Amino acid sequence: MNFICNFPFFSILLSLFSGTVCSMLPAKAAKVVNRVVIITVGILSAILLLYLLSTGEPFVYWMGHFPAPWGNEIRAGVLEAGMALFFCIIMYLSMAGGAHKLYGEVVESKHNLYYILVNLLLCSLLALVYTNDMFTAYVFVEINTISACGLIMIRQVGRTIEAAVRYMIMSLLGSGLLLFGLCIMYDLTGHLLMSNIKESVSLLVANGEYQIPLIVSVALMCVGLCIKSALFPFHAWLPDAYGYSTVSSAAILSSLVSKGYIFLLIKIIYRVIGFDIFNSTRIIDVLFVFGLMGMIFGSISAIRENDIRRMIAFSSVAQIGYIYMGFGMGTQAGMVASIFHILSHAATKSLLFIAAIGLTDVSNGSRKFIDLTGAAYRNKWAGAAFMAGSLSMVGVPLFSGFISKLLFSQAAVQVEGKMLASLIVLGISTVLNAIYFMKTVIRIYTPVKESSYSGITFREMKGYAVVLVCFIVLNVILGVSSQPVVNMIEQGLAMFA
Amino acid sequence: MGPNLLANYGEAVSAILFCIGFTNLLLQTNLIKKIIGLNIMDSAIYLFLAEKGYIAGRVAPIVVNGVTSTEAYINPIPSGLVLTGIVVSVSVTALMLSLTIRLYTRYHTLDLDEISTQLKKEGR
Amino acid sequence: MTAFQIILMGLLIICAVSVSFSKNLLNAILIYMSFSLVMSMLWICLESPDLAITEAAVGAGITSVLFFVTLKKIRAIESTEPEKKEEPKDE
Amino acid sequence: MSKKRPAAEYQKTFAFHFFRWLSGVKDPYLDEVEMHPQKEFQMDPEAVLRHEKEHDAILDKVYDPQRNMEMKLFRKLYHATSIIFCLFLIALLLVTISWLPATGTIDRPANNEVAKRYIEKGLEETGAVNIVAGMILDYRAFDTLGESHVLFTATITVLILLRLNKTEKDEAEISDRRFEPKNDAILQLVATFLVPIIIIFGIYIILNGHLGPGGGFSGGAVIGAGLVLYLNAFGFKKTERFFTEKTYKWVCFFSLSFYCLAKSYSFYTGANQLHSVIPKGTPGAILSSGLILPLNIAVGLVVACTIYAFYAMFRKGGF
Repeated sequence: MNFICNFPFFSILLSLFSGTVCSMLPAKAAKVVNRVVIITVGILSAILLLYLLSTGEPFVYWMGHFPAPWGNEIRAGVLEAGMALFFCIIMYLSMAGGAHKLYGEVVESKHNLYYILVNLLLCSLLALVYTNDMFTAYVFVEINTISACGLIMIRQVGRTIEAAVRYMIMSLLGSGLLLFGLCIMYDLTGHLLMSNIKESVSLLVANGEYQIPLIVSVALMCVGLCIKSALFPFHAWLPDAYGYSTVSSAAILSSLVSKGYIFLLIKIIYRVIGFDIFNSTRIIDVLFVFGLMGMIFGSISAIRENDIRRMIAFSSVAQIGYIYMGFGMGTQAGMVASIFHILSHAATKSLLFIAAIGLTDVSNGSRKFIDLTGAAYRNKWAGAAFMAGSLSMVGVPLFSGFISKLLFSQAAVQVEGKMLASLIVLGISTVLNAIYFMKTVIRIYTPVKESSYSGITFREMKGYAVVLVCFIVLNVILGVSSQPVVNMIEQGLAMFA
Repeated sequence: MGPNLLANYGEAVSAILFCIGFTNLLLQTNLIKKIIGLNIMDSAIYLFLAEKGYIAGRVAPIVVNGVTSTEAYINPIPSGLVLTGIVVSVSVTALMLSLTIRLYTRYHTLDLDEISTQLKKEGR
Repeated sequence: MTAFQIILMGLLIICAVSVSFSKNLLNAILIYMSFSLVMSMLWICLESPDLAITEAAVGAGITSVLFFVTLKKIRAIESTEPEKKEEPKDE
Repeated sequence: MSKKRPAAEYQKTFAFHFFRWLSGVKDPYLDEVEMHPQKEFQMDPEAVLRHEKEHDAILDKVYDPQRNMEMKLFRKLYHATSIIFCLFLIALLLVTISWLPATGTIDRPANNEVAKRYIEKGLEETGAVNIVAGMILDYRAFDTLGESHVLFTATITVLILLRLNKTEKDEAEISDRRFEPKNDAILQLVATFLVPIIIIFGIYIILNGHLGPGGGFSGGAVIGAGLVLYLNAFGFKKTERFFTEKTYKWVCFFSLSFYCLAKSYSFYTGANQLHSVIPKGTPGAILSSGLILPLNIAVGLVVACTIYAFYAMFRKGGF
């Protein structure tokens, strides 16, 4: 076996171990360790991605001395390695962009705990991405949930704690359903490894045995993961959690945590049930309908919001609706569009959160629109970045949001029966997006005569500006050279089968 | 209805318990009762799993007198999974309880609806 | 043995329902504790002693103690009588 | 390096203009291009005040549960949907269960080659008499590694929520004292007898994890319960002599690092098909079954300390 094949294992264990190590370190050292770990894991994933692109073959890696149905396994393909790399980039930028707020919002003595949680979160995301075993996925889903809850309530104001409670309750309902579905699946197939389950499932479907339990189990797992990733009717916890937590947490939660669950769902669809079997159930129609509803209602709630952070949070609900709409189409093209949208939304949403904090900082920390008037003149970098993010969200060419909308409409055209609905809702949702994002952009670029708030100069926020520029560049790269990324996604999906 | 409902009475009980827990988690306004509901829900799933491993007339998977034939022991996998699951539910319970303490010290009530009403009143 | 199992399962359901409807938090926690004990007995019947030992130590012991401390912390228990004498049960 | 450019030349460069614009000294378009000035934002303080007043009035009305019919209706609707959903879920699960293979029988999909190998080869391949212990700590060790880190993560979140700083801690201690049983002779006498027994029993469960029912987690929980009982009987002053936050940190750090490193070694050698040097020992002996015994001890230590830490955190926000 090539030495590079060890890299997924190294990255998981490195982030896990660094969590333990950080518990003994003071905050400064923990910060350094955290940064170094994220960069190292990113480099390892990049090398792995290159290696996999050159060989073109996915591989499985034994976690222990025993082969497939007996021991644990992890598995790496192009999509997994690419996701890991992308998650590392977003996480690094979010941590760097929000670092200056951490000092104001979190008690000094609890900083190292924050870095421990981020390390563990990274570990659980990597494990969710790479795992080839359903029960391992469940365990790491729990780590993900608990550490995400920690990230929400590390800034201890009443709102965040209430949001954390709501988040935990919804997540635990989701975990319960997921675990129940998993148990039924285990009883039907006798396996916990994804590839073995898939074999048994296709055998069961071919023989026509246990049809009802099979569908119920798949449905339970899907509903569980939908609840956890805040699909439309289950999004009640989301605005408070994203709106009031410290900014790095908000960026990480919106762009990574929910995406981790969605990626697990993609893995379940492809590697556990099989894409064709999944599409022959009615579940995709349900996902489609809820996705469409999420797109509309999320945007409407965002328009009614008077608080910039909560507005961005509600916009997340709409964007998650897009992703599930792509699943609901039931075609390969829809899936590719959804995965591309995961990337584009992650890059854009974290940019918006980080930029919004820059704008509120120069408005005495107020998030109300009336106080944000003219904020873009006081903090020019944040203003420009917010505008770039908004344009991307609305779907202006040159930015990543445009490509994902293009892919969605291309995919929709190919689906009979769902074309009209998805195109109409896409159009409406784009208009609604434009309304609330452009409203904000105009508001922040309206000059005020005598400003009571002080501006901020470039010298005081060099690191912050660099992060914003990196985010904008990432967005533009995704928007301009989308073809290689789309090719990579298609190759990765082909490796899933 | 399928053929095995009576044979699977243990699972049926666990499904009912699961739903009782689920309902508690959704409907109880008191946080502590919500957490108890959560624990009941988790235990129900573990009961379901343990039932799935059970085989009539066989003993626990601890090797006695060196007998290692499959006919002697029940399926060990569900037990292992449940052991892992119990740890998860304890951790979650501890976290939820500490959140409850925090919320109570801030709002002096355990009623989640009341807390959110207070929140909306005080803050925009 | 089957009859015993059925009785235990009936107890489980009774416990779960009465937790939902009990007005007093302390009672609810005590009932939950007995729920755990019944569950651990059931696991003995299902030939899983590992689970039984863990559930007895954790469900009836640790979780309940944590519940009691929480209750105490939020001043729901008025008297100073500690309920923690139940702990040695996990032997 | 380039030599320093004269100021006049530098002032013509793009970078100079750009940074001047950025720092807000001068707008390059001002006086150069004819433009209509953007309309300035006029804040009408009276309107804002009026707006806020109205907003407050609306909020008072909306969140007054007595008067708000809509909210009442919403709650009722929520209850109704939840109950319907739960009834639906019960029905769905019961139907599902009625189609599942019958419990207690042998010819079920779950009794396949996986369970067979665990039972038949488990003793030989892991060295553990307790097949469940062998399974979770050797065959499927990655899950268990994750599991112990779930506990670790939960401890971190509890620390975030409940750990207090110095001054708060003193207050908490005073309020805690009101509830602490002072010099309860009966409790102390009982504890003197019970605590050693409980702790020895816990150690037995941990050490016996690979030979019989038990293992790191349950044994650790029992030891933790013993420590909690000791704390209740004798108070924080006594326990602080041997158990402080530092002890907790170091024990947790060493156990978890050992766990991580040991398992990394075993995963690495397993995946690369290298020979592992860890001896399996004779099955049935106390020193046997390779890594399982040390791992059980590590888990037991972590769990015992974590339980005590939970309790102490809940009681007074510190050790």
